[in-house]
Amino acid sequence: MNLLLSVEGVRVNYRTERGEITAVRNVSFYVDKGDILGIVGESGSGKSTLAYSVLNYIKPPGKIISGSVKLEGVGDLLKLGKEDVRKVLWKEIAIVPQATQNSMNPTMDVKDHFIDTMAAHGQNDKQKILETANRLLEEVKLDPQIVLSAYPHQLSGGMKQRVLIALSLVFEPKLLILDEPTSALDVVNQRLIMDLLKALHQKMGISIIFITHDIQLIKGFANKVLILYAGKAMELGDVNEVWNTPLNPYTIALLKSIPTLHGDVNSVSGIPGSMPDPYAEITGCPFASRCKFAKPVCFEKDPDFLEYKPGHFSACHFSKDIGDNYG
Amino acid sequence: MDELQEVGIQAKTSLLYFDNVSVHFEIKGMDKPLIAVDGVSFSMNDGELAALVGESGSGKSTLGRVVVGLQKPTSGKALFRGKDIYKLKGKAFLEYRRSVQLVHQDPYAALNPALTIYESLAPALRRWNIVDKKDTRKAVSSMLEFVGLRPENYIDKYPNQLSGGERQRICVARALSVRPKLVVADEPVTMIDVSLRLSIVDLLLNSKKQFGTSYIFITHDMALARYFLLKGGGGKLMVMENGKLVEMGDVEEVINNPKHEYTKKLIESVTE
Amino acid sequence: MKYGYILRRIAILVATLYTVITITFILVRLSPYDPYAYFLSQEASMGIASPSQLAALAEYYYNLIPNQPIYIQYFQYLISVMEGNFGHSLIYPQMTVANIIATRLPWTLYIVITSTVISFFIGTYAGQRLGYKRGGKVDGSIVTFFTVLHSIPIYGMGLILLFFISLKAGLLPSAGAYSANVAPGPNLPFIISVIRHSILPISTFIFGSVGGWTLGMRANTISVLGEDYVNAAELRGIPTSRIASRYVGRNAILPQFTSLVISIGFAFGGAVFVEQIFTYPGIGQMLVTSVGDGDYPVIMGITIIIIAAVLISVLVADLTYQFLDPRVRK
Amino acid sequence: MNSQDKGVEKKSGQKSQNPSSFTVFWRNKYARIGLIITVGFFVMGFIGPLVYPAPKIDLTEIFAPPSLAHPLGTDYLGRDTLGDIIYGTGYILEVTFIAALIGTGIGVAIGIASGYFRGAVGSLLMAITDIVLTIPGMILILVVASVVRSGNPLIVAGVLSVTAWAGFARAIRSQILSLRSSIFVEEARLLNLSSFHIIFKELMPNVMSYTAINFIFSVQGALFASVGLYFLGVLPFSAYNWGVMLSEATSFGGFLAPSLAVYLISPIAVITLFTVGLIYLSFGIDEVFNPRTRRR
Repeated sequence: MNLLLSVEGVRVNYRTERGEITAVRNVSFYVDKGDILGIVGESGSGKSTLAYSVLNYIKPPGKIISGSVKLEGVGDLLKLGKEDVRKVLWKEIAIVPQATQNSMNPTMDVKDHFIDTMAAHGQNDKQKILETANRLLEEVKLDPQIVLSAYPHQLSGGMKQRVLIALSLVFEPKLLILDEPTSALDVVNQRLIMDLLKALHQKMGISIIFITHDIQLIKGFANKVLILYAGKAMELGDVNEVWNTPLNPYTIALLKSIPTLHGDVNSVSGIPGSMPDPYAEITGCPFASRCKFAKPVCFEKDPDFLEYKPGHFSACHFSKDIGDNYG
Repeated sequence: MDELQEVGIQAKTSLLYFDNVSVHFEIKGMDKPLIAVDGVSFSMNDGELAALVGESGSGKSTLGRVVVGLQKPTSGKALFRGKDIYKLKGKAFLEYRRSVQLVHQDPYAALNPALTIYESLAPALRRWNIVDKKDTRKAVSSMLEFVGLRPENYIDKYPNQLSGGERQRICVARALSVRPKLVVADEPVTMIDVSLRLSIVDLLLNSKKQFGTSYIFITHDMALARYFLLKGGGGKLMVMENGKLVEMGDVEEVINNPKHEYTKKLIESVTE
Repeated sequence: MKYGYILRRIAILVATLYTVITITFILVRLSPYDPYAYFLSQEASMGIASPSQLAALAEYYYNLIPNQPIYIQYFQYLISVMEGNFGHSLIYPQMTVANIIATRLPWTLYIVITSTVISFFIGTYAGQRLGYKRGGKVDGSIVTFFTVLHSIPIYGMGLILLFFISLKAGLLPSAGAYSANVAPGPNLPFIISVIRHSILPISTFIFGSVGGWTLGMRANTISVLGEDYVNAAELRGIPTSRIASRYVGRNAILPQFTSLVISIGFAFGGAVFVEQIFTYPGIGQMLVTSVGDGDYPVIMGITIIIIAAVLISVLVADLTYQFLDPRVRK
Repeated sequence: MNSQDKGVEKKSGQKSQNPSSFTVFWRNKYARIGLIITVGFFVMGFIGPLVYPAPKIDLTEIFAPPSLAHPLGTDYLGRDTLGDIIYGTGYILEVTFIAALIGTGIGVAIGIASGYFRGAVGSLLMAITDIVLTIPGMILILVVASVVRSGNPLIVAGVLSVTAWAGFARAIRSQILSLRSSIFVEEARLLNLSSFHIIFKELMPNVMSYTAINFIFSVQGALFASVGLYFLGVLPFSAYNWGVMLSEATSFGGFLAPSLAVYLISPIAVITLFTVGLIYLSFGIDEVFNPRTRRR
C-alpha cells in the first residue's frame, strides 16, 4: 500500500467564555508516500488546528471531539497516550510550527537544540549528533561553523526557519508538516525556502504537508491540495485537476480572486462578504451566504465531502453539475 | 525660483516630480552606506495611477516614504507641485501634508489599539476643519459607508474586534478622509486574505473614479499591479531592483514586451 | 560582554553615590532645618565661646568648619567622605562614625544576605510549581495565601513573630545578636547563640518577601509556558522534565534576577524595621537610634554606606545577569 | 498555542456588544472584592468618625479585652482600639493618595517627556531617573523625614514620593519609546495631528492601564512607608494614627498585657486588608484596560 496517513472525520472544538466554537468540522483527507499535500485556507479556516490535531497536540481550551488519524506502522494517533505520542513526534512526524521567529529557546544555542532533540529520542552520542547537525545545516545552505554556536537572536528570520527545517530532518521522519513556513519571510527568503524544500523532497523522498493561506504557493510545489473553509474541507484532489476543473464553488471563487498576468481584469474579483461568525450556529453549508450558486438546500443541509472523480473530493450539493459544466 | 528654472516646465506642472533621488543609510559597523534608493527619476500628474513593483529589499517602500515626506533623500530633487518637499514651510507644507497620504501594509499596527474607530478617524477631520464639529460623527459614518462597512456595526468598536480586511478598510477611510490628491499604498493587501484582496484594491480605485485621487501602488506581485492599473483605466508600471528603476512604461507594454532582464525574471516567476 | 555597558553602570554608580553625598550635605547644611546651625548654636549656648574651639568641634563632628563659604564647606565634606572620614558621633563623642559602621554593618549584611538568598530560592521554586498548576483550585487558594502574606508590612510581620514566638511562647530570644553569657569568637556556643538570635529577624525577612518572589515566578512561568518555543519543544518530543528545567525554568528565572537587583535596596530598607523590632545591633537599628537622637553625623555616614552597599550589590547582580542571558551578552 | 487559535480569535466578538468598562470590571471576582474593600476604607475614613464615638481616655479600662462596648478592646490609656483605627483612616487615605498622585504624576510626566522628546532633555531626565532608581527609597525617606519632622499630610506625601516615581518613569519611557515609533503614530503625523494630540490622545490611552495600576501600587507603597515612619517614631506623635498605635504597642509595657494581641494585630490587619483590596483592585483594572481581555 502507498497510503501513509489517513485522517477521518476529525472535529475540534474550542471552549470560550461565549460558548463552544468549532474550529475543524469533520475533516477527512489522506497522504500517500511521497506526496506533497498543500492545505490551503484563509484566516479562520482552521488549517493550523487541523495540522496540530494530526499530531494529537491540541491544548485546552481546544479539544478533539471525534475522528481518527492513522499513520502507517503506528496506528491511530488519537488513541495513543501522551508518552506514546511523544515518542512518535519528530521521529515519525515532524512539524515546523508557524511562528518560527520565536520557536527556539532564546537561552540555548543551535547546537543545544540539536543535542536536546536527538537525546529526547535516545541518541546520546555527541559526535554523531554534531555530524548530523553539520550535514543537515549544509543541506539547508547554512554554515555550520557559524550557526551551531549562534543563539536564536543572532539569526535572521530566514536563517531560523532553515535551522528549524534542518532540525526537523534529524530522524528523517516519514512525514514533515510545515505550518506557513514562508509567511513571516520576505519574497527572497520565501523563494529560497521553497526551492530548498523541493530539493529535500526529491533527495529524501519525504512526504510533506504544507499549510498556507496563499494558494499560489501550492501550484508548482504540491501534487495534491486540500481546501478548507470555516473549518470544513471543501475540496481535495490533484493540484492541476483542482486548478483546471474545480468542483467546489469556494475553490472557483478563490481561484477567481487571483489576478493573472494576461487574462481579462474584469473576469477576476474578490469574494464578497466575510467568514461566518464562529459563534453563530451554522446550519447548512458555511460558504452558502457568499456563494453565488447557493440554493435553498444549501442553507438547510451541510453537504457531505464526497469523491466525485477518482481521488477528487468535494463538499457541495452541486459538485456534480459543476463538474459536468466545467469538464 | 531658480530651482524651477533648472528642472523645467514639467516639474512645475506635475503633481510629483522626482529627479535623480537617492537615499543612503549609514549603518553602524559597516564602512559603506546601504543604498536603498539609487538615482530614481519619475513624475506623476493629477489623477494618474502608477504601480511600483519589485522584490522586498528593492527599495520600493523607502521610495514610497520619500514621497509621503517620511524619508529625506540623501541627494536629488523630490518636488511636489514644483516645490521641494523637504523645504516646504507654512501654508505650502500644510497643503502638501494634507494632499499626500499613506496606506500601510500592516493594518494590525496602523490603528491605535486603545482608540475606537471613531476616535481614530475623527481627529483628522477636526484638524483640517473638513466638517463642523457637530457633524463629525455623521462624516465618520459616511466614510465608513464609503469603504463598505456598516457604520453602526463598526464606529464604536476597537481595532482588536475587527478582522484584517476590516481594519485595512478603516485605514483606507482614514487616509481618504482628508481628501488627498495622492495616496501611496504600500503593499496594502499583502496581509489580507486572498479572497478579500481585490475588493480592497477596488475600493482604492473607487476613490480615483470619484475624487480623481492619484495612486502609487507598491507591490511585489506583478499580476496584482497589472490588475490595479488596468482596472483603474491604465497607468504606468515602474519596476525597481536594488534601488534603481530598471524599467518604466505603460503597463500592457511592459508586461507584454519587457525590455529589462529583471522584469522578464519577475514576469516568469508568476505562476498561472 | 559589552564593555560600554559596564562603564555605563559604573558611571551611574559613581554619579548616584555623588548625588547621595550631596543630598546628605544639603539636608544637613542647606535645608531650612539646618541641623548644623542648630548644633553650633547649642554648643555656643553651652559656653564654648572661642571661635577656634567651635571650629575644632565642628570639624571633629561634622567635617565642616563654620564661617567658611558654603562651597568650601561642601568640598571639605566631599573630600573627607572620600577619605572614609565621616566625623564623630554626637552621642558617643569618642567613637568615629566609621568605627560605628564597621562594628554594625556585618550583622546587617548577615541578616539581609541570608534571608534574601533563602527567600529567593523558596519563592522561585514554589512559583514554578504554582505556575504549572495555574487555574486549578489549589492554585487559587495558594495564590490568595501568598497575596495576603505579601500584603503584611515587614514591621507587622516582625511584631507578630516577636510577640507570639518570642514573648508569648518563649521559643527564641527577643533581642540582641547573641547572649551575654557566651564569649564572642569561633566557638560553638557563640555560633549557636548567634543563629538562635537571628532566626526571627531572618524569618521576618523571608515571610515578608517570599510572597513577592513566589507570585513573580508564578507569573513568569505562566508567561513562558505560553511561549512558542515551549510548544515547539513539546512538538519535538522533548520529555516534560527536560522542558520544565531547561526551557521553562531557565527562561522564567531570568526576570527574577532582575527583581533581585531591586529587592536588595528593599531589603536594606526593611533592615531598619526588623533590627529596630528585634533590637538587633545592625546598621539599620543604629540609623533609627541616631534619627531619634538627632545624631546627624552618624545618620549621614550610615546613609552613605548603606547606599554604597546597595549600589555595589546592584552592580554585582547586574553584571552576573549579563552572563546568564545570552541576549544581553553580545 | 498561539498560531493555532489565532484564526479563531481574530474574529471572535465581532458581533458582540461592547460591554461597559464597569461590567467587565465587575465580572472579575477579585476586582469586585478589591473595590468593596477600597470603598469600605473610604466609608470608614470619612463617614466613620461621624457615626462612631471618638475614643476617650478611661484609666479604668486599660488594655481591656474585646467586648460589646469595645469590639477590639482598648489601649494603654483605655481608649477604644476600633475608634483609634477608624479615626486614623482619614489621615492615612489622605497621605497615601496624595503621595501616589505626586509619584505617579511625576513618573508619567518624566516618562513621557524623556520618551517622546529625545535629545539632550530626554537624556538628562533619564540619567536623573537612573540615579534615583538605584537609591534605596526607604533609607532616603527615613533620612529626609528625620530632617523635616512634620506630620502635615502634604509634606509627608512629598517625602514619600522622593524616589517612588523613578521606576515608573522608566517603565513609561520604554513604552513611549516603542509607541512613538509605531505605525499608528506615524500615521497621525501624516495627518499632521499635533504633538499635543499625539501625546494625549494617541500615547496616553496606551499607558493608562499601566498608570492606573502603578497608582494603586504607589498607594500601597506609601501606606507601608508612612505607617512605618510613625512606627519608628521618626514623624511626630499624633493621636489616631495606625503607625503610632504600633509604636505604642511595643512601648509603654504593653507587650506584657494579656490582651495586647488584639491591640497589636488590629492595625496590622487593617493595613493588610487594605493592601489585599488594592492588589485585587489592580487585577480588575488590568482586565478593563487590557485590550486582549476587553474583547471577551
